[in-house]
Amino acid sequence: MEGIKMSSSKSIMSTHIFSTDHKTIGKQFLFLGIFFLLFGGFQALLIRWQLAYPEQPVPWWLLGFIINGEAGMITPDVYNQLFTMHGTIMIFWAITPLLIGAFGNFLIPLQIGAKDMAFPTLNMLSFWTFFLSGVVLLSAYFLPTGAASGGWTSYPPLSLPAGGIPGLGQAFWTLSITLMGVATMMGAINYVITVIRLRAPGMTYFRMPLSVWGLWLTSILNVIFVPVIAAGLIMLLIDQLLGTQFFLAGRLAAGGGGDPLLFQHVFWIFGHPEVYILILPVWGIVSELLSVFSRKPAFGAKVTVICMSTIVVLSSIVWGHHMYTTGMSPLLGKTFMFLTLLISIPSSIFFFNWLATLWRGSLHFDPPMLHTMAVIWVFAIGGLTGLYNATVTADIYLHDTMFVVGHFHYTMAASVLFGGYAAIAHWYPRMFGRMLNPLLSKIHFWGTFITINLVFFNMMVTGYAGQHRRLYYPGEFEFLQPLADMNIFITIMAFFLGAFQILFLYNFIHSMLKGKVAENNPWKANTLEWTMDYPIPHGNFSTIPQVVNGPHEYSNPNIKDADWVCQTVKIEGDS
Amino acid sequence: MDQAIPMNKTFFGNATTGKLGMWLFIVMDGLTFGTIIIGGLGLRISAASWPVAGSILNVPLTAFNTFLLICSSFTMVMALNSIVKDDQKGLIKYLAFTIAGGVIFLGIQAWEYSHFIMGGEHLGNLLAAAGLPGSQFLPTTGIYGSVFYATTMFHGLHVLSGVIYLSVILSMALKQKFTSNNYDRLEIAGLFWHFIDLVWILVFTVIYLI
Amino acid sequence: MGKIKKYLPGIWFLDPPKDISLDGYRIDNVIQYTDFVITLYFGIVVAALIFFIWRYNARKHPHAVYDLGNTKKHRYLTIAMGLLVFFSIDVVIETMSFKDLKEAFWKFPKGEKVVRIEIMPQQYAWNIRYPGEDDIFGTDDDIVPPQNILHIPVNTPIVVQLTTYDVIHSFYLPNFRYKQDATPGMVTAMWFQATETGNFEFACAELCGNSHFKMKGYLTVESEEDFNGWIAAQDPEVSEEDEEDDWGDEEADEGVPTQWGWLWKELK
Amino acid sequence: MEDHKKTYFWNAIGLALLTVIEVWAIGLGLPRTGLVVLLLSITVTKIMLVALVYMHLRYETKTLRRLIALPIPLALFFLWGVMYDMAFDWTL
Ligand code: HEA
Ligand code: HEA
Ligand code: CUA
Ligand SMILES: [Cu+2]
Repeated sequence: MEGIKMSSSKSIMSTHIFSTDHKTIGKQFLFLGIFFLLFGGFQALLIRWQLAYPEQPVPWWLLGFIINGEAGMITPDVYNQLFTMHGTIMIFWAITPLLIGAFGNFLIPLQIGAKDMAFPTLNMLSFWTFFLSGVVLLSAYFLPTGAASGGWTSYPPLSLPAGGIPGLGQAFWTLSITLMGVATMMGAINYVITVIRLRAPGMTYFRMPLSVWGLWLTSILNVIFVPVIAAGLIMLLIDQLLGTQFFLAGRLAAGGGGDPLLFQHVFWIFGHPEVYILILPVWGIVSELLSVFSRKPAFGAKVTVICMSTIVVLSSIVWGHHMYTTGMSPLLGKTFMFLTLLISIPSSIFFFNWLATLWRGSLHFDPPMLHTMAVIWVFAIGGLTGLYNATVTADIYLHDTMFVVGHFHYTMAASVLFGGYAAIAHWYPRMFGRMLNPLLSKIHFWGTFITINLVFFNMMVTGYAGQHRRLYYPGEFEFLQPLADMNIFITIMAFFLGAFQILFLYNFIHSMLKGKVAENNPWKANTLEWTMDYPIPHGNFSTIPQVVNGPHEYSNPNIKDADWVCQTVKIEGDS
Repeated sequence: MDQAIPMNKTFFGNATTGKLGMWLFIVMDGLTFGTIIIGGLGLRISAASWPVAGSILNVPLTAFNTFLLICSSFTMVMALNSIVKDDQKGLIKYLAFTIAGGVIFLGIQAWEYSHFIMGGEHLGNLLAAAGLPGSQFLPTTGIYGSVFYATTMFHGLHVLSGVIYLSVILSMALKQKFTSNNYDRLEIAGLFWHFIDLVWILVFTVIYLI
Repeated sequence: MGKIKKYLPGIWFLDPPKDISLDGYRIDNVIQYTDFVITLYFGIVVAALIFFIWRYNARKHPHAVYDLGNTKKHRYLTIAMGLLVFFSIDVVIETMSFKDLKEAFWKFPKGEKVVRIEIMPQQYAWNIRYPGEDDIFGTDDDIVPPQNILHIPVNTPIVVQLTTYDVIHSFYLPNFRYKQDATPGMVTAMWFQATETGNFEFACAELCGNSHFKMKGYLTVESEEDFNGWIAAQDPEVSEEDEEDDWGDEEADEGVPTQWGWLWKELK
Repeated sequence: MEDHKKTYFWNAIGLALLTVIEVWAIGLGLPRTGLVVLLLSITVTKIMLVALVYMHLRYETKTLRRLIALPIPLALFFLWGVMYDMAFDWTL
């Protein structure tokens, strides 16, 4: 008979470090993700400093002394390293572990009623490979020539030795992303199979909480598209190290030569789904939390699921919208524009469902709910601005400007970050047995919400005014000089934004040690993860629960004296 | 502490969890190979010229290699067939044959590579006839060399990991870990091995024959 | 307070660079239409949010209405919602955009009065080439002005072909709302037409290395006579017979490669 | 699981024969497209043989078979998109 081996040894090594318990691994991912989030955020602040005060050395409170440029000034190559590593770290080492690594691990088994992941050892290996990849990534900073500086897209030939970036930084970048991809693949196999195989009896696909749906669909995208980028990175890596010529062409290639466009295709075949990989967990979590805090079933949950699945399918065939200015053929340009715009149909449908969930609910504005509602706000802006980019003609102007940067920070940085904060606030009591301090959480929320909008909206404004991205010193151009004030304003707001994140960090750590001890089900939620006592033992459920309800039976008139009921409890009078 | 867990068997019949995992991995690996092969084809379409099949690469030798992999696939599946009938001896015998097949495959490939890398006058003439410079055929020999080496090297690494994987399985078999109702791991390893064969069939056609 | 006043106009009224092109208005129009509808939709979303927060907060509305939203009616409603967004935004901007592409951006002007220019960016400068007297590229009388200097006549279609000396660059003309990548190994093309004279800038929009930020060029739009005069004042490039795609220059990073240029390629 | 020795054996023979045909076919001097089509169809046949018999897909459920085949159309779309764009040029 198949079964899951759970070690009974109690040493620190096996319970905290090389643990195969999905909850521990989830927490490990969480800490790593928060570390990288702060690291990437710090780099963002340095980027902003340079954009606003290009001629001044970085002040001590931004750790100016670690910048080893001339007199603490950020030099062009340092600037390029900053945004390259910022983009890379945020996408692959902050958001991925935070949402997929941490909450994927923590939530999937608990919410579907499983004792652990399908392959616990693989799960542990996934974390440690991930960790290793992070070490490789950061160790590039110790190279004499510094880390990668070819942008997070790393387009060849710039990212090849022939492209003029000295040293091994680019190769470290490629290698670390490849390792990260391996870790992600291991995780993805685990999540997909766990959901297929280990759902508790009665937990049909449509009785799974929407958060599990989001994570599962994300994993499916990972399964399909991480291998694609892995292949691309292997080709890039041997181009960098062995001197093959996949992505070299023209004068730089000796004898024949490849095609740099191939890399762009491979990158975006993966890269576009990647952005949905990042946001699908958030969509799921938001759909779920809206229901909990409105005390009302998620409106049209099935339709939401179908919409998210449709987006999964559509996302894989729209990659060309990142390449409109490469000289694409009219046929492909039109096809990609049409397909891209199709995505707005399912998006607006589930968006409507979110709003309809609030309608006639009974809204409780606890911190998780605040962050969730913020997602609605920022994702509406981020998603709708995607439509400009999808339009071929508008994108010819907007491509590679700060407008695009604003668009993707709204969708990715703002929506995904708020989604992550909502998830942390919501499941914190389950992870650490204590509550986050609500007052600090609320201050953090409002501070973040206001400043993040001022930062990212104004980025779009500068982009529309013509400022292109990856620009060390915008003042170099006369037509950008009027934007100097705006850039300073954005930067100041970004500093406030950073300050509020420190507040979050304080709250996160302080509450872990001294916070109010949480009840078992503080939010009165239906799903299975709230049914056991804290700390949740290795193996989660002493007996596998029998599920009889969907996850959203809030305010069901058949429930007496409560507005919720656990998924395992039969509701009298319900068919 | 071993705990049996109820499985959701709908849709996938009696396929075990491990097997589903391996299938998923195979799909992923197939996509990786697919990307490399599609990339190679794309480059080939846009390349100015491309050496005629067989003008540089040794087709008969590689055809023998293909045959070898087919045989080892056959012995692999026979190993499974033996254990189903609880034939431990047969299992070990066939597994050993399979591993040997893989090792010989690698040996031939290494010989082919070393031949290309050492170069020589004859190879130089072949290359010149195909419009490529130099007397060695290296990964840096134009885009043709890049595509050839990347594809075959990636496949070769798979064979290597397959050989290691099967050696572990063999050592388990020697300890009599498999029985007629416990051979899941063997079957999973087999899937991986057959997949390597399957990919080679494609690589052989695309790189060597077309 | 004064400071805040200074920033506020900046926040909401930063204009894009002045449009001096024949077809730039098309891009502005599509953007303006999108501005308009998405503001509308976003307004609806915000209005709904505010209303729900005010009306349905737990204090005011302690008992939620049990509503799964899974009846046929609901399903049709949501689908109608999606289609509404699709037809009011997507279909409209798609039609506009396709029309613009067909009528302007993807329709290369043919005929006598077209000025043809070859541009080859390199790390970090723009090399520009005019065909010269005989109107054929790659001959002795080609005009190669100093790097980063681009002159064009007003009210005349300009067709540009691009390829790059090293890595990918992107020819970005903010005043024309246009950009086009220059990719190694291929020749890309674009066209535009100025409607106003003056001095402007163009930039490189694709990350190309440490001095990407400095990679700017000076565009002078002038009357036909001035342009002809300027061309006449340039020294024809002194070089031997130039072959197609022939820049056998060894140094990648310094100086202008002496031989470059390609026979003009016919466009679709 | 029953004894499939015979099936396995004949499958191997079939695969080997198809390989021989492939190698033989390239020497025939067929027109290029014909050759490519022929070789590719033989390859697909061989792949199917390995997948269905050796990898036991024949004996798995229909759902599994279909799911595994699902990435293939996707890969074909990629193939089309990428090759079309790489071969396309604005210049004639
Ligand atoms: C999580 C991340 C994320 C998400 C979700 C999206 C979502 C979308 N993105 Fe974005 N995008 C990125 C991350 C993301 N993007 C990144 C990182 C880049 C740049 C990478 C780089 O170059 O470095 C990028 C770049 C990018 C480009 C290329 C721009 C360029 O480089 O020139 C394009 C072009 O089409 C695009 C389009 C879209 C579209 C159409 C959507 C759609 O999915 C949006 C759909 C959503 C809606 C349409 C909104 C919902 C509907 C409503 C609110 C309607 C109102 C409803 C009611 C009234 C009920 N994106
Ligand atoms: C999920 C992804 C994500 C996230 C969360 C963010 C978050 C932020 N990003 Fe980032 N960004 C990207 C993904 C992301 N970004 C990508 C992909 C690119 C493109 C890269 C490329 O072009 O290749 C990019 C590029 C990019 C640029 C453009 C650079 C350029 O083109 O020249 C800018 C400029 O303003 C920017 C700013 C910010 C800011 C202000 C935040 C803020 O939201 C950050 C908020 C968080 C903090 C501020 C952390 C707080 C921590 C501290 C305060 C600790 C400080 C410690 C000490 C002082 C000791 N980002
Ligand atoms: Cu050239 Cu950027
Ligand atoms: Cu995209």
